[in-house]
Amino acid sequence: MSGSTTYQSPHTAVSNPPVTPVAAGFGEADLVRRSATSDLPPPQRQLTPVAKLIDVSKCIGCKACQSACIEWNDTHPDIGENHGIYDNPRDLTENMFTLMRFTEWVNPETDNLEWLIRKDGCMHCSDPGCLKACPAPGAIVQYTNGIVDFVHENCIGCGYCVKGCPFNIPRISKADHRSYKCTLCSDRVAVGQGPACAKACPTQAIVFGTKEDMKRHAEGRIADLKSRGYANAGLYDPPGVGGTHVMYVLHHNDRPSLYAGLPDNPRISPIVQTWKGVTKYVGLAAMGFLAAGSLIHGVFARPNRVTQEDDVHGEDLVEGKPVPPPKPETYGPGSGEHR
Amino acid sequence: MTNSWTDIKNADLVVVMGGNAAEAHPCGFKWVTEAKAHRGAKLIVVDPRYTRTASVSDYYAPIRQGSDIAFLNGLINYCITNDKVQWEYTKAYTNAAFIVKEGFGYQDGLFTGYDEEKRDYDRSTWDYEIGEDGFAKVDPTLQHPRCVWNLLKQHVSVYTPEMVSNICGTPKDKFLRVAEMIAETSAPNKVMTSMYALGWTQHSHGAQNIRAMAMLQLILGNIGLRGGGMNALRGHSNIQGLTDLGLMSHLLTGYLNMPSEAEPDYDTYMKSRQFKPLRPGQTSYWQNYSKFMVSFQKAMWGEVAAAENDWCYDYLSKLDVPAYDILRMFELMNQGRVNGYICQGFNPLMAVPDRAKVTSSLSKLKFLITMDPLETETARFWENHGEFNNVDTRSIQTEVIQLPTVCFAEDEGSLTNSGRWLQWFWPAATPPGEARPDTAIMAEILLRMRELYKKEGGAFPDPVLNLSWDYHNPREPEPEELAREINGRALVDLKDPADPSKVLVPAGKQVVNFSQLRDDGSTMCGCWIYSGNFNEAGNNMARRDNRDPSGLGTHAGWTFAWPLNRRTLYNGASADTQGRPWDPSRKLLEWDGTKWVSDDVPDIGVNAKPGEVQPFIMNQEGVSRLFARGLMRDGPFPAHLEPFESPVQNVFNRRMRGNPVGRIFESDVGRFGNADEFPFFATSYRLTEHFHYWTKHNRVNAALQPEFFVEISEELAALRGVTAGSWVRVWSKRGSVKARAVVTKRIRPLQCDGKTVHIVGVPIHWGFMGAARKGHSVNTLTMPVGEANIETPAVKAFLVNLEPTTAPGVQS
Amino acid sequence: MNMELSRRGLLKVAGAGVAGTSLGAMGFSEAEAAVAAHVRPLKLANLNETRSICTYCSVACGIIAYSKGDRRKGERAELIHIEGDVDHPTNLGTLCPKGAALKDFVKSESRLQYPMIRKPGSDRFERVSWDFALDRIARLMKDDRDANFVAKNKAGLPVNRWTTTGMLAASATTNETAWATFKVAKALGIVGFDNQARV
Amino acid sequence: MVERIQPGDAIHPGKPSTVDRYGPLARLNHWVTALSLILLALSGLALFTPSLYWLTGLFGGGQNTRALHPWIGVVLFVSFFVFFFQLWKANLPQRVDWVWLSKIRDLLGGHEENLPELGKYNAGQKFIFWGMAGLILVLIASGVLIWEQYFADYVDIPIRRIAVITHSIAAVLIICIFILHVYAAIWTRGTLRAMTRGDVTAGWAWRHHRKWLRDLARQRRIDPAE
Repeated sequence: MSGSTTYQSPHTAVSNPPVTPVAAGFGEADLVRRSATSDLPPPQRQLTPVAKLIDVSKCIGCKACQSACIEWNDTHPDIGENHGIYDNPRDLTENMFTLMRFTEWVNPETDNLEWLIRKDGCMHCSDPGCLKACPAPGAIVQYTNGIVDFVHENCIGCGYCVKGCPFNIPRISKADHRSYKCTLCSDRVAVGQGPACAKACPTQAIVFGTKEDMKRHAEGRIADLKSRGYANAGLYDPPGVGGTHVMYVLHHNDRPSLYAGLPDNPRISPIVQTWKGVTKYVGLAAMGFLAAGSLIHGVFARPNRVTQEDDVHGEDLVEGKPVPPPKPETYGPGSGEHR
Repeated sequence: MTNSWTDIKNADLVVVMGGNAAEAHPCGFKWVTEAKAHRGAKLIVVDPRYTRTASVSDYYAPIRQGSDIAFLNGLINYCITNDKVQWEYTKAYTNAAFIVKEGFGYQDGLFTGYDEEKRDYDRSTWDYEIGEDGFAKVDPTLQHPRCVWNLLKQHVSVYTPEMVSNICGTPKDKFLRVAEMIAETSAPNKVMTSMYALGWTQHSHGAQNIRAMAMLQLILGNIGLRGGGMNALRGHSNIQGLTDLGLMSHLLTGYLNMPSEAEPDYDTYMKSRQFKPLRPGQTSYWQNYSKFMVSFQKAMWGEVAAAENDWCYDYLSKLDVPAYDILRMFELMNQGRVNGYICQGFNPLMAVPDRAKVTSSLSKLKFLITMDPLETETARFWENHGEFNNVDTRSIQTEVIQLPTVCFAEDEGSLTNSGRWLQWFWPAATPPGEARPDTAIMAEILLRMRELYKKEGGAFPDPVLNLSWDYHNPREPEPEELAREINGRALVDLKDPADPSKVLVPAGKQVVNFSQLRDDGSTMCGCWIYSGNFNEAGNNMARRDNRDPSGLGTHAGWTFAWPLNRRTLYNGASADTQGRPWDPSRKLLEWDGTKWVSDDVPDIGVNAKPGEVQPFIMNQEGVSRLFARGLMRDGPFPAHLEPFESPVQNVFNRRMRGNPVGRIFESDVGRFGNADEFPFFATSYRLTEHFHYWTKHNRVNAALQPEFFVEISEELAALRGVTAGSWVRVWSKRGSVKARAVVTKRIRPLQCDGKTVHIVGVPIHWGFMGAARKGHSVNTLTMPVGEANIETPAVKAFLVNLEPTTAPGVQS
Repeated sequence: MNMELSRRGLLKVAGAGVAGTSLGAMGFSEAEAAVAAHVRPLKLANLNETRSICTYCSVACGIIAYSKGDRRKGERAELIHIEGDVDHPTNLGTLCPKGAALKDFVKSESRLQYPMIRKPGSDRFERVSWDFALDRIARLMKDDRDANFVAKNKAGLPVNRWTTTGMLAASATTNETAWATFKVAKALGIVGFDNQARV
Repeated sequence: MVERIQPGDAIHPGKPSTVDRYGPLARLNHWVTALSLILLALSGLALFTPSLYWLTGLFGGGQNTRALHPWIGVVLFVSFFVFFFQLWKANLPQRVDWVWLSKIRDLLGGHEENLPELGKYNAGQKFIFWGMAGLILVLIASGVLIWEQYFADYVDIPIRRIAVITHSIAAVLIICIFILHVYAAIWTRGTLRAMTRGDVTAGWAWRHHRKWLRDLARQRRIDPAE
């Protein structure tokens, strides 16, 4: 070790990934949430929460994270077109789990141009809307370390996660109809490695570690930014979703939406909450009540049978024999009119 | 780079000008962000575009491309006027005190001695006054009116903030803010680093751009220190290595020169290379030139090179022009005077300016040989790709032989990085198909030609037949053998001159480094500056001790840096004239009373006394040069010059076009446009997502920036009725391209000399081969002008016009 | 010195800082207890590592190439993945967007595999053998050299210039390749010899 | 004025006499719709609540369920509206429907004789008819908006969220109506044959849709060709 090294930069990686087979450091036993599963056994242990910290002020928008993500996950984004901007691919896709979003903003206070570049991707919410919305048991899981992962074998491609997500992240593949997003490189984290994007990031604008360490690191960064005149610098760890395991250091934390529409106060949409909450229970109750009521009525009340008298009258009417006259009230004035 | 990438973390101020470090060298730029995060360093970016480097800067100032000298001279002027000079450093370590010959002067934008006919200077007055003792005269008080300092002061005095703003288009307040921040580093314990690249080199006055910054760095006392220096961020992975090894028309290895016709024999050649010190007691290391030269000749021709035949000096070509550089070769080719061309990992159809001329030139070749791991446009220059390569295939009579080579992943050897580290790497994969290493191909060509010469005889076969080629497998020399040859070895027992009974190096053993080389034929060495790379201690380029005990980024145990594993050049200047480091917290060298102590290799004799032996040991003066004597073709001081195509005139001489000694060919004179016809000012660059024309072949990088575009300001877009993402046509005197328009706030029109200058940014990358979308190439537009000193094409500033159009292949 | 030797011992030098504490947090130390039901198995298992240097720019980042098959044992080796080398002092394991996608450069569909020749006026390349290509090159070059070599200038002084065939060398090749190339080109008297350093 | 007779409705005297109530097309429509609705309910419920996710097994797994559900919806929509256009006029509300509704207790209590004489449909049936029609419209519209495979690119996520909750609520309601409909058909004995054989007994018609029967009988007398 370099004993007298004067400072330590946060490096995502302290060693190269292993090539000897290593058992994953966490798995099914460490799930704290599992989509569409109510009887999940409580995890036997609590892993220390991890987090990816994206320091927007250090980001140079080079897209190394995108490149590393493509290579690690073996995805194949399309070669698209230029749309008059630097964002490419144009949007997140099932083949592009992370994306640099570029915003040119003239700061009205200084009149200086600021090129705000934000790495978009799954935020790994503590209260994940995708997981809440997901109808397929085990298609979305959350580990006690905070990673929200998609288990593609269980995914049915319904797109509910898309509606559940407050950040517009999951994308459904048109090819295999499964939902894709950043996994926080759970396979790497499970063997003690940081995510591919964080490892690649040339300026270490993306760092990865325990959430606590990342928050501490962010404090230092925020202090540096404040000393450079960014009075509103701060950490984006939105409480509306219970905090996130991907956090940003923003120069303008008072206005997250400057950064290509990062939600100011993200939370799971009340509509989604209602849909997955009240609607489900009331709906089930209503259907159940009605079904049960019918059953009970069917058992206890007499069925509505055609009586012999009815048969006689019916036959009589058919044969043109006299039958009881129409009840008077049936033919009220205008009652036969359609409109 | 004078310093290493890791050393940048020691800077207090980083100036990125003439480059775009974050985009072109992201992982090196990491050390800028480290300096910012841990030292509180500031980053200044001066660029025509608000680049991705600018996006993380503390201060950004716009500048018109090609006007950097005015800006830099303005900074020097500011520092002098405001007494922001590191005086002790300037007085001791620069030639400020040297007295210049009578007769030297500067007027109307020209130095003394200009000959308009020859487009050249008579540089005889650009030198020091030499005293009777044979040494240059100096005035340490700096009072002499013709001492360098006073001449410099006078030379830069016209570059007032107003003048800078007028020439460069930089708002005066922004220039002043930059000047103020930079001037702060004149404090002995404040260090600034300059990071530059092709934004400075690719101008007809490229070398002077760099000189201007180097001079500023010298008067601020920032050269030789940790966190300082002049850091050229070089392009390709081994462009430094190929330059060091002299794979250029005018070079031999280790910056030995190719002889010229004026040097028909070895004695004449050596006579102008004595490098006698210009001040008493100075090192003037080039005095060892003959040792390196003879050892080089021995490496080339082995036993055949002997004292009797002047070490085979005759075998070397003698140049009749400064260089048969790439532009000259294409000019000759276009004149029908070149028959064959070999492109090894080079794609001139995309890379050399004035594509129409390049295509015409290649079409006149009898044969073209390409060696490349990938398809190149050059190898298929004859193939019609519609408007992306509209040629008449049948009429092209060039025979093309395309050879598949290995790429890095299948190869082994060393690469020299920008910080001069020679790093060894190993092969990881099996080459595809029948791809072969370049070494095997070069060996096969040599051996087969040799066979033919042996059989048939022919033109002067001696250098070919006698070329030293005693490799284990001559058909495919091994990387380690070649590396050992570069390091050099003793050909006989090398005895200690002080004690002849002592053998320093037994015959056949590797020399430790170039200090053991001799000019009596007893040693051989392929490239003296690399010597030490592979000695008896083994392959030092493969060392992997990444410890850094000082914590200051020296990493002396990691691979090998030339020369002698030295990590910071001129590090003798990191201490004051008493040998005390300027900043003890960033100590690099320190004099302990008898010797220099450092975790780096001192760039000065280890027992050379501070104050007596000056640290710029490669210079005859022992000090650095604010005044370059006659060593630069275009002036001993940098002076503002306009590009050959410019929207404005040179304010110092409105008659003057471009660099008065910049190289243009007669046949190209008609290929320049003027601002009436081409009102907009374009510049070319590369995007961070791409690497030149290679990553076209990579699906990932192609997806990250898929399509050719140009960048223009919102104002220019409004002026021409262009919307973001629409197609525009951009054309210069030399050709026309179609591109998507990126309309951005990051480019703004500049006010220069009373005119509004609209800037058009044109990135390189696209062509007609590979995975990326087909696209037009920038070199369709650029000018075939060579830099005055080194003939680098001036492709960073040229005039264009622009209008909305339809997509390629769609008729408007 | 080989890479096996050189990569041992000095492995964990750079930055233990934040990530050091994170390692345990990931549950790494309890690996044996866990069941990997969901997490994708690491794709690098059982591959061979080779230390290399990025081929793109002059920062010269350290990389590790992961391949199936071991070239050192004479096996066929297929590149599977490339990642930054954490032990490298410059890049500390990071890579830029080009470097991070190096694998798809090496495995590009437009990698050349066979020598090809395009005859004058032809609209296509035709595959030829190495022997044919190299003999043809030697013939073309020797004929041109013999016809146009300038042995002496007008003054009768030896100048030994071959100006009618030029060469551009590749500044992404190794120093060793460059040295071999240099020797051949300069010995032949090719003066129109340049590399990307010029541009 | 006499209510217009639905085409195809006719009396067949016999032992017992029967009355044609639904032609083959209507019955086909009904059963296609019914089957679709059942499948939709099963597949929809599977995705509505995890406790019923096992129902995806009926469709060959979650992926198939997700893929089939919207297509079944399209089948239902088309089928139902072919049905709809055959029946909508007979289902227009009338004042008597309110009277019928106000005496619904008598119906459930087995005192149908206290209720007014009705045409082809009673208010309950009409409610089911219009309820189904309306909800199917809502379901198809909201369903298209959340049909990930084809329409995701054209619909903003906030709209999709509204669509998905609307779809859920509408689905709950339609299932409730469906239960009512099925139960009513079973509880009211003799009804099912209307949708199987297509006819009912004259007695059934007399009991439940006496006006309808009277109208048919009157029609028959006017038109002796039958």
